[in-house]
Amino acid sequence: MGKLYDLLLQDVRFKEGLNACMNCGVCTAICPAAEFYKYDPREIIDTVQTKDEAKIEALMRSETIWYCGQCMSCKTRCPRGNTPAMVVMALRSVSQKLGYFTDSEKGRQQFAIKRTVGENILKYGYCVPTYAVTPEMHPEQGPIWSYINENIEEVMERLGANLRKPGPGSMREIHQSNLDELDRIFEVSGGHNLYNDIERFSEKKADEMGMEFKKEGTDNEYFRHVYTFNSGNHSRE
Amino acid sequence: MTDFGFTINKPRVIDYDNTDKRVLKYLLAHEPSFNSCIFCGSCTATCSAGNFTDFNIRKLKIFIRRGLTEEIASEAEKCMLCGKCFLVCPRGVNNRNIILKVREALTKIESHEL
Amino acid sequence: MNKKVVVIGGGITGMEASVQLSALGYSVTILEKESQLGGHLKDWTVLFPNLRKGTEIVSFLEHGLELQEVNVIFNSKINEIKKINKHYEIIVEGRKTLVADAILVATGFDLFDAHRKEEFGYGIYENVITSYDLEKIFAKEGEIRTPSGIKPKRIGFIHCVGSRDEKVNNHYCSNVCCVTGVKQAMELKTLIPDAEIFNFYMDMRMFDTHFEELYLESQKKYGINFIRGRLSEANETIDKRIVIKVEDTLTSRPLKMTVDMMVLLVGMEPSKGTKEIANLLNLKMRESGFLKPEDDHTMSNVSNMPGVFFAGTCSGPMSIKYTFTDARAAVTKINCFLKEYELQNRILVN
Amino acid sequence: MEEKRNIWKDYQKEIADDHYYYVRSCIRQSFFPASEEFFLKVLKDELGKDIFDDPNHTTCTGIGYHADVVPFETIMTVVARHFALMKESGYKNIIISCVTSFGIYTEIIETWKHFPEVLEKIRENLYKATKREFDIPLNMTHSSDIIYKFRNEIAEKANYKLINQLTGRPLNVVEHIGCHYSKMFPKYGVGGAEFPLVLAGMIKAWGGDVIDYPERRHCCGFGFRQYLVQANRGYSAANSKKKFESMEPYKPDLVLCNCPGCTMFMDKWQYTISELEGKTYGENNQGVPVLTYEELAGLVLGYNPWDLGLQFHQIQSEPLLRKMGIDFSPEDKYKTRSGIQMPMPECPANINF
Repeated sequence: MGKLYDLLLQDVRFKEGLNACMNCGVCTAICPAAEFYKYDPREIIDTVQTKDEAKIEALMRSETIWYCGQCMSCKTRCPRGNTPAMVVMALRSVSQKLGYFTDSEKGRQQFAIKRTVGENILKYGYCVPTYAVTPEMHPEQGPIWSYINENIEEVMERLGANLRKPGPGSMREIHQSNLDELDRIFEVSGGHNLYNDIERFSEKKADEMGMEFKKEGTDNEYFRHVYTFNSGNHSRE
Repeated sequence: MTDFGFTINKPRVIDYDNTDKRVLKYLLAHEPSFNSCIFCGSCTATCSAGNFTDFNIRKLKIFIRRGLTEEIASEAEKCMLCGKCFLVCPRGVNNRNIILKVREALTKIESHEL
Repeated sequence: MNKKVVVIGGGITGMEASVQLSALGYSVTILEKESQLGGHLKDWTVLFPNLRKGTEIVSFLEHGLELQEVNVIFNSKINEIKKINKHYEIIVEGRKTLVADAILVATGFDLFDAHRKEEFGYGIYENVITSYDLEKIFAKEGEIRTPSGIKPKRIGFIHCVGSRDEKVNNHYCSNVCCVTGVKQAMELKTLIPDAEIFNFYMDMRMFDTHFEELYLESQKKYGINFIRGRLSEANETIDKRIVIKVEDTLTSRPLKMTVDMMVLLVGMEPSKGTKEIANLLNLKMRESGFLKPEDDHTMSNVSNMPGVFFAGTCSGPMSIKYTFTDARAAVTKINCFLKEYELQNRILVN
Repeated sequence: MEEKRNIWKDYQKEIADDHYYYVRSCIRQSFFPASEEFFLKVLKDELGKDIFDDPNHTTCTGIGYHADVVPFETIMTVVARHFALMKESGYKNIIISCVTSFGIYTEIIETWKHFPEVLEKIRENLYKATKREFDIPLNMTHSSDIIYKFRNEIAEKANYKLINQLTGRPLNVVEHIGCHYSKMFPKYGVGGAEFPLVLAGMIKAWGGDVIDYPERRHCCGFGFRQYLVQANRGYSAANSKKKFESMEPYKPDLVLCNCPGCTMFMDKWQYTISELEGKTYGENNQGVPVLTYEELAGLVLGYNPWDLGLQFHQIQSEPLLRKMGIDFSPEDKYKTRSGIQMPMPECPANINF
C-alpha cells in the first residue's frame, strides 16, 4: 500500500468510515454540500477506495475535501455503512499534516479558523464566546448582535449570565488552572502539533503569495485574504 | 443592501419538476431510438471529440432527459459528428442524429418555434 | 408400505414438489399454516416475463395436487419435530402426530416490511405504496387511482427496498425486484398512457431469459425512464405528493422529483416460518437467515440434518421459474435418499 | 408527528431520573445564556432535581474539531477530562447542553467500544496531562432529552398552551432537531433519526401541531468551516433558505430548535436573506420566530419572555406571544435587571418589528 493510504489507515475515523462503496449515491442525494458546491461525496469514497496514491494526493490538494459541512447525514443513510464525512475528516487531517491544504483556496482557510476558534479555545476555554464573535467579522449576525456586543454587560446580567467572572454560570471566566489543563491536553494529544502545522505551512504560503503575515492575530493581509476571498468557482458549474 | 462579503449560493440540485423538457420532447418525436439508451457509456468511450475535450455524450443524453437546456446547449456544440458512437451502441441508438436533432431543437427554441 | 414425505409449506415449491413426489409413489402430506394453498403467488395478478396471470400457475399446481390426491393439512401449527432413529415425528397442534421418512422444508419468504425504511415514508405518507400493494390495485376493476384518489400523472419505482442494505441488515439481492419494476411500470403505462414513469435503480439486474428484452421493450415501446440513483429519502408535499431525493449518479448531481405515487419494490426476507422450522430442526442458516445447504453447488437442497431437504425461497430469493426448478431438484435428491441410491454418497473432494 | 413513528415506537431512550452533571455549550451560553440558566432553574425549582453546574469544565472543542483544527485525539482527551470531573464530583449521569457536543460524546464512546486501544491511549493522555482518571457516564443525555422526559410535568404546570388564542387552533410548529443529535447514532436520540420525538413530543404535550415539511431533516447550514469563514457563508445561508422556502406553505408560527447553532442560524439567516434577496419569511414580513426548547418551556410555564432573552433574537416574538395569549410588558423589553431603560436596537430594513 502507498504512503498516503497508510497514513489514512492510521485514523480510526477512516477505518470506521470506509467499508466498500457501491456508488449508489444515497449520500450525495441528501448532502447539503452536494447541493451548493461542486461536490459529490460518493466520488470521494470511490476515489479513495481505488487506493490510487496519485488520485488521493490530488484529492488532498484539492478544493473538494473542504466542501463538506460535517452534518453527517451521509452516515444515517449509507446502505454499506460508510461515512463519507469521516473519510473527509481523515483526508483533511493528512492534508494539513503534509501541508497540501495550502494548495487550495478552501484549504488555506484553515489558517483563519485556527486564528479565531482555535485560539479562542485556549484563551477563553470556549470556541465562540459572545465577545469574540465581533460584529465587524460577523455582519450577518445583524443589528441585534451589534446591540448585544455594545451592551454586553447589561444584556448578560439581565439574562442571568456570569460574564467573565469566576464561579459557575454561562459566559463565566474559565479559571487559569483549567486553561492550563486544556493546554497540556493539547500538548500530549497532538493539538499543538496541528496548530503549529497550520501556522508553519500558512506562513510559507503567504510568503509564496507575496502577502503580509503576522505571527499573531487577525490583522494581517494573509488572514484577511483567506477569510474573505472567494474565487466564485465553487458552486454551480 | 448590506455587504456581508458573500452572496447566497445557488443550488446545483436537478429540480426535475421545474426543468425544461422541450428538447426531450422534440427528440423523442424525431429520433425515437433515444428511448433505448441505457447510459452504458460505450459512446463516450469511443468518442473522437471526447478524446480531446471534456465532451461527454453520455452525460449530454442525461442532460436531455433531465431538461437541463443550458447544459445541453454547451455540450451539443462540442460534437464533431463522426458517428463512431452509433457504430458501437449496443442498443442501436442513433447518437449522431440525436446531436443533429438537438441542435435543431435548440435553434427552434431560440426562434421561439418550440 | 409407501415411504412418507412431509412437505412443510404449501406455496409454489411445496405444491410442485408434492405433485412430483407423489408421482414417484411416495405418500405426501403438505402442512400449510394458512387456510389455502398458493403462498404469495395468489396475490400477484400478472407475472414477468410474459405477463401471464398468476392464477394460471396456481391452477396448474392445484390440478397436479388433484391428480395425485396429495393430502393437505391446513391451518397447521408445528409444535415439535423429533428425530427417532431414521425417521421424524412431527407434532402438529391439535392433530395426530405425523411420521416422515423425509421432510421437505418449503417455508418460503416474507416480503420485506417497508415500514422499516422509515425515511421512505411507507405507512406514513399515503401515496407511498409497495409493489405488493400495487398488485392489489391492479387486481381491482376500473381506473387506476393513487391512495389519495387521483389519477397519477407521474409515478416513481424505487429499486432495492430492503435489499442490498446494511441498514436493515439485508446484504443480499432479492433477484426479482428489478424485473418486477419493469413489469409493473409497463402495466401502469398501459393503464395510464399519459403517465410519466421512472425507475430509480442502482444496477438493472436483468439476468434471466427474456428479462433484458423486457427492459428494452419497456424503454422502446412504453417510454419508461430509468435514473441511476438510489432513494435517500422521500417526503410529502402539502398536497400529499411525494418528493423523491436521489443522486443522478451519472451526472454527479443531486436530483429531486415530485411524483403522485411512489412504489417501493420490496425484496424478500427469510420467512418467520423458515426461522421457526430451522429452530425446531437445528438447521444451519446463513447470516441472512436463509437456510444454508451442505454445499452451495452440489447439494443446494440438502440440509445439515439427514433426511431433511429444502427448496424454494426459504434458501434465498428466487423467481417462480427457479422455484419450480428448485422444487423438482429437491424431489430428485429426496428420491435418491429414500431409495438409498449410492449416488447420494458421492464424494466432494475439497 | 407522534403517530408517524413506526420503527421506534417500542424503543425508549433511557433518560436518568435525577442527579445530573451539566456541561455547557459554546453557542448556547454565548447566544442564549438565559436558556442554560433557565434549564438549571427549572430542574432545580420546578422539578426538584439535583443538577451540578461545575465551573471547571470547558468547551469540548467540538466546533474546532468539526472545522478540523482540533485532532480527534485531542477532543477525546478533553471529553475524557469532563468525564473525570463528573466522576470527581460524584456524578454518573451527564447532561450535555450542545448538540454538537452530544454528537461528539456519542461518537467518542462508540469509538472506544470499537477500538479499546484508543480508549487506553486516551486514559494515558489524560493522566499524563492532568493526573485525572475517568469513568464513562452511566447515562448520557442531551438537555432536550430531559425536557422531553418531563414534558408532561411541565404541561401540568403550564400557564399557556401552544394554541392560537384568536382561532382556538393549535400553533403550527416546525421542529428542527440538529444533525448531530441522532443522525450519527439514531439509538442515542429519542425517536431515532427519521421522525425524532424529542421536540415533537414537547410540542404535542404543550398543545401545538408539528409540521412535517419536505426539507424537515435538512441541515440548517452551519457546516462549521462553512460558517466560520466569511467567504463560505453563502453555503450556510443557502441551506437555511432552502428550509424556509420548503416550510413556507405550511405557515409556521414558530421554529423550535434542539441545537443552539441551528437556533442562532435560523434566526439570523432570516435577516441576512431579507437583506441580500429582499425576501422576508413569516406573516406580515415579520419573520418566523426561532426558539430554543428552554425558551419555549419558559413561555409555557409563564416566565417573563424578556428574562428568557427573546428580545435578543433577531426575529422578534411579539406576534407569537400574542397568539399564545401571553401577558407581557412591552416596557420591560429593553430594561436592565435593575430596571434601567437601555437603548433600543436598530430595526432591520426588511423585517417588520
